Amino acid sequence: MNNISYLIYILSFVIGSVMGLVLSYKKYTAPFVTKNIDLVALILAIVGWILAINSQLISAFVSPVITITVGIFLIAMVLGMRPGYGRYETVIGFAISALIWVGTVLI
Amino acid sequence: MILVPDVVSPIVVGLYAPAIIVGILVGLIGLFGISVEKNDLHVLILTDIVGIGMLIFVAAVGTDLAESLILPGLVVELAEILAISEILMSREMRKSGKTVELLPTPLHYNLEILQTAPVFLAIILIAYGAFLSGFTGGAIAGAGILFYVMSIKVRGVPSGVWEGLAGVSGMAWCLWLVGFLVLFVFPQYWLLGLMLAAFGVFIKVVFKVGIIGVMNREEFKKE
Amino acid sequence: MLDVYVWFYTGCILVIVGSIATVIGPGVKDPVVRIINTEIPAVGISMIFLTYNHTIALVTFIAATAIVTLILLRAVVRLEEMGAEL
Amino acid sequence: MDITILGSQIIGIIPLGDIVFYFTQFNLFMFATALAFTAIVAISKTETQVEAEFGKLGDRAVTVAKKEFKIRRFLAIICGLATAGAMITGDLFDFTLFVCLTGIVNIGIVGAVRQVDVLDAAYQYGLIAMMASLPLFGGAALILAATGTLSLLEINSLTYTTPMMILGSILLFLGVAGETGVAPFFATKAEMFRTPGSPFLLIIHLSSLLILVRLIEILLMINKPF
Amino acid sequence: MYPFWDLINLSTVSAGLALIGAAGIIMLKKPIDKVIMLALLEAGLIGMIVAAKYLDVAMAGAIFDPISTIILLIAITKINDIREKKPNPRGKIHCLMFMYGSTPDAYSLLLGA
Amino acid sequence: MKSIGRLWNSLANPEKIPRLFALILGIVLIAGLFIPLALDNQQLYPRPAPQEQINAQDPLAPYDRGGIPFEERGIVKAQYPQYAPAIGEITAYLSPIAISVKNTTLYYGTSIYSSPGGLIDEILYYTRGFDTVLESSILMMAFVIASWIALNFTMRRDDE
Amino acid sequence: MNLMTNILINVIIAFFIGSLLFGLQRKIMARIQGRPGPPIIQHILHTFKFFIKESAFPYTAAMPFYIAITAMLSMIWVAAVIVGPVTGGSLLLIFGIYAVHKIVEHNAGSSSGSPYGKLSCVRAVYSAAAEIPLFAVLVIIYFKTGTMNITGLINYQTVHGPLLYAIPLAALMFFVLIMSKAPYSPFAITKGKDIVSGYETEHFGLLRGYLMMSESIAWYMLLWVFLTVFLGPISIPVYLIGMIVMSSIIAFINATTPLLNPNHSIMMQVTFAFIGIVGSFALLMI
Repeated sequence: MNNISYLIYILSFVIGSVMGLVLSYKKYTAPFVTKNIDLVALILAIVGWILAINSQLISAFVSPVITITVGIFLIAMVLGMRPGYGRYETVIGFAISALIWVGTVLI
Repeated sequence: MILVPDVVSPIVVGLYAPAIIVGILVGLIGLFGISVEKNDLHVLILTDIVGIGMLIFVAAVGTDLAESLILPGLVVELAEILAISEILMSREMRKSGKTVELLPTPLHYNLEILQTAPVFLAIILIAYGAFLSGFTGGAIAGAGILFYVMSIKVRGVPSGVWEGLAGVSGMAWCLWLVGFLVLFVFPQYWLLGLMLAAFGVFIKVVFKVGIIGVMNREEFKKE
Repeated sequence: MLDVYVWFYTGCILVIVGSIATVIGPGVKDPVVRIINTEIPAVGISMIFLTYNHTIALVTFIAATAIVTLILLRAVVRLEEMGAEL
Repeated sequence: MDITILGSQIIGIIPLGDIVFYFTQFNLFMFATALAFTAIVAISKTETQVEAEFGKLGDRAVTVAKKEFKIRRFLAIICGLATAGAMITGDLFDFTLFVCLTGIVNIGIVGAVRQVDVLDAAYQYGLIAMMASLPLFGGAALILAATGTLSLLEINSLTYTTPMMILGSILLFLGVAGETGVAPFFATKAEMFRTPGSPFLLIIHLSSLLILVRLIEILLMINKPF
Repeated sequence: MYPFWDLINLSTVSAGLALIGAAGIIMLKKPIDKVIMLALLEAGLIGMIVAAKYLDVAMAGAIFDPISTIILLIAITKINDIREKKPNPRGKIHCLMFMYGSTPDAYSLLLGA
Repeated sequence: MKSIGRLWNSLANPEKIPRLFALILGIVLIAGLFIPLALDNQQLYPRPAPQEQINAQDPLAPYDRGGIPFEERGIVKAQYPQYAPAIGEITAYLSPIAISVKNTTLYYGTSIYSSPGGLIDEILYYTRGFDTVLESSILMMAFVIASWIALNFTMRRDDE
Repeated sequence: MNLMTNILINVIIAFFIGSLLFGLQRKIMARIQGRPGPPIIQHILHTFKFFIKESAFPYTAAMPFYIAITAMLSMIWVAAVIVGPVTGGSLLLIFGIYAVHKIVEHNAGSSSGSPYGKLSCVRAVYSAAAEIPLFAVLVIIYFKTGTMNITGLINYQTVHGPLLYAIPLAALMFFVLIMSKAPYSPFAITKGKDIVSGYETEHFGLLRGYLMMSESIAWYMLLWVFLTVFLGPISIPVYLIGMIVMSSIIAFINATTPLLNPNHSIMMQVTFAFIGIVGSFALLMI
């Protein structure tokens, strides 16, 4: 069963990336020049990273496979945006969820 | 008298180390010659020496098995020298651009021995080869034929003869394969298999060697 | 039994001396001379075959040497005739 | 058949007297690959090579002539079959003969072309192949002398490795490297590939690589781990 | 009684013959002379085979001896022929020859002088 | 660094490769001079000591391996006798001519045993028959190559 | 789970991860060179794109071969997945598959009749001379562990610890081998940009799609073999992290080094192989 869940994660990553790419091309018509942080993408990234890394927090309610799949999907959407976009959001999201992970697991 | 001993005789065991050392030395000498030689033709001649080193390696084991392994070694050497020398010639022809217009220099001398000897020797060799059969017989009878066609007066090469010889030898090869199959599929008919094998190989080798003679014919043609 | 050793060591001497002669002997710049010199190790190894009683191999080898000589000489003559400079 | 070779079970054998062909997964895969490639080679046309002409704007198509094509295809098929045989043979001397056969056929495949450079490379390769018969047969003979057998299945069940066997296997390796033209003697072979006739050239490459891989199996069988 | 005489048998004599033949082949310069010494060498080999009592092998050897001699003789004659035809293979001299219309022999004399 | 580059480039020249191969092979062979070489006396297909049979006045020397044609099998120490059902039969076989030669003279053993039958034939055609298949294929391929080149390139043909 | 499903899942995983790693590699290289670079899924999109493009066959191609070779490439790497992650079979077999890969690479180049393909084909022969000796790591591993089975190797490492510390030179050699397969690497002479796309220059549409798919699987398999053989029993996340790390390192090397001249590339690899083999045997003897 292990392999299948990894297959699902990868598929969700790929599909998320494709969607992120398509959506970002719709949304941004210019190449990446102004270094703004997109609020929607930031929220998606934070939620995604938290779901993916801290799935043990809600494993009582939802199976980790589903949370991780959704999380990876969201991460991929932000990460897969057209070149330049989504970088800062990803880093911030990863940092926040990593802090939470360190806080809940290690301490 | 012991027909087949349990172990290899001590004489052969004692001779093994000197024989291998001689083989290594011969190989070394030949390889040394090759590595300093610049001329491609000379390198080809020197590889003959290396082949001799190989034969010593195999022969030194000194059993019946070793003897039957010498024969493939010999054949491989012969075959490769033939093919490679032909490639060398073809390369040089392409390089110099002289192909068909090349005129073979006729030989003008008249040795008595070339009139009488070939037929006599060839007949003896072919008869003896036919008695021997197998590779040995093939090589002997083939050499007889080769010698014969080389020294008689025939101008040019009739391509029909050539293809005939090649075809016969190809069929003889099939004969030998059939013999080989008979030996394993129907072991009770081993005698048939043996005869097919022995004479198949014999005919094949004879005609193959005969082809060299045909090749040589226009080479050593007399006026 | 002494005979066996006489054959064997004569063979060894011939093989080694012959191959040295083929490689660096006098006049080996001429391919014909070189081919004739290769006959010495060939005879030497025949004697080694004889020592081990590989007589069938010996007969085949004698025949094969004649054929190899012929092939090599054909190549030499042909190349000489073409005036090929290798 | 409870013989294991390098950790994998023997699936089956074909006995032909002393020469026994054996199959493990590995041998079977290589055998099938060689046969598959041979089959494709047998039915393929050759490619046309388009070369730019010097000093002009035109192109020149270099093809394989019909006569040349026939003989080269014949030799290529033989080469493929010999390679397939070398993959499964269970006898050391038989293996060396298979290698010799592929060697000479390889030379023939390129010997039939017309470019001088390619012929030159073929000739040099031929010289190496001839020299390689010393280490090839010599190595096999050394192993025969040291172990008293040529059958790989018997050698596999021995428990020791003597220096003579190591020397024999090094010689064997050099011999195969020479016959098949692998590193660092690749240059002769690579030059031969500049001529048109890709399916036939493929079989040259195929035979040398597959035989090399098989040789590694044989060497591992002869030399036991420390 | 005379152990020394025991050493002189067919084997040792043939060995001597073969060694002399080999020395001759190596030392002599001209190919024709070498062919003669080759006959001596092969006589040594045949002597040894006879000493080993394999008469049929000796017979085969005896037949192949003249064959290789003849092969060599033909080849040597032919090569000499070819070499005489073109005394100096360099293109320049051929050119000169062409210009003066002289025979190769005359030209070689000229060069020698 | 530059000279290494030049050296590496020169190794790609086909002219140099046979010489390089000869050199490497020579080095390995030199190693062979320092390795203890000894023949294991447990070999397949052993034969009597040199000259033993001929000195015993055996008309079939040096290949007498026992056996009576069609009656008794000869002695063959093969690797896998179980895979060769008719083993020994060929060793014992003598053709009628061979038998008459055998009764006439003592010194034709080699000829007798290189005519059909005998141990060498047993090895060449039966127990190690596949070797001979390959061997004759090698010979055939070499001749195919040589004659093809000769016919098409190097030989002067009258019909051209 | 039955065998077929298992094989299917593993092959798909191999394809996706391999492609993603290639994409990641391009991204990292681009960042190092100061470009934004394509998205990570670019390689997958490329592959899919070729599957829906029209296929054209060059007039000069060697016909059945030109098509069969792509199928061959796919088949051998699927076989590799079966041998490796699915059944844990023989390492020797993977070595054989790699050798066949070189052959396919060679012939994909030569069968099209394009001069670029031809050059790539000649270079494939060259590089086979260098890359095959690198696989001598297998020999070293065998002498160290006494087994050639992937399962056996994993068991060995559970007992004795990762082989990475035991035979570091072999690991280095294998790393060089993997690097020679990465696009844009100093050793990737068969796909060097000086010959357009090397052996795939003349493969269009569907055929190119298959070639790219197989290459992704090949990349995944090489990394997988490296991690399995040298790190031993590790879980899937560790595999993923390991692959990402290795791809990043290789991307870093590729971004900062030039493509070597073919002769030099080969001799460099041969030198690596020589040092690796001799050094490893010396280490084993001590």
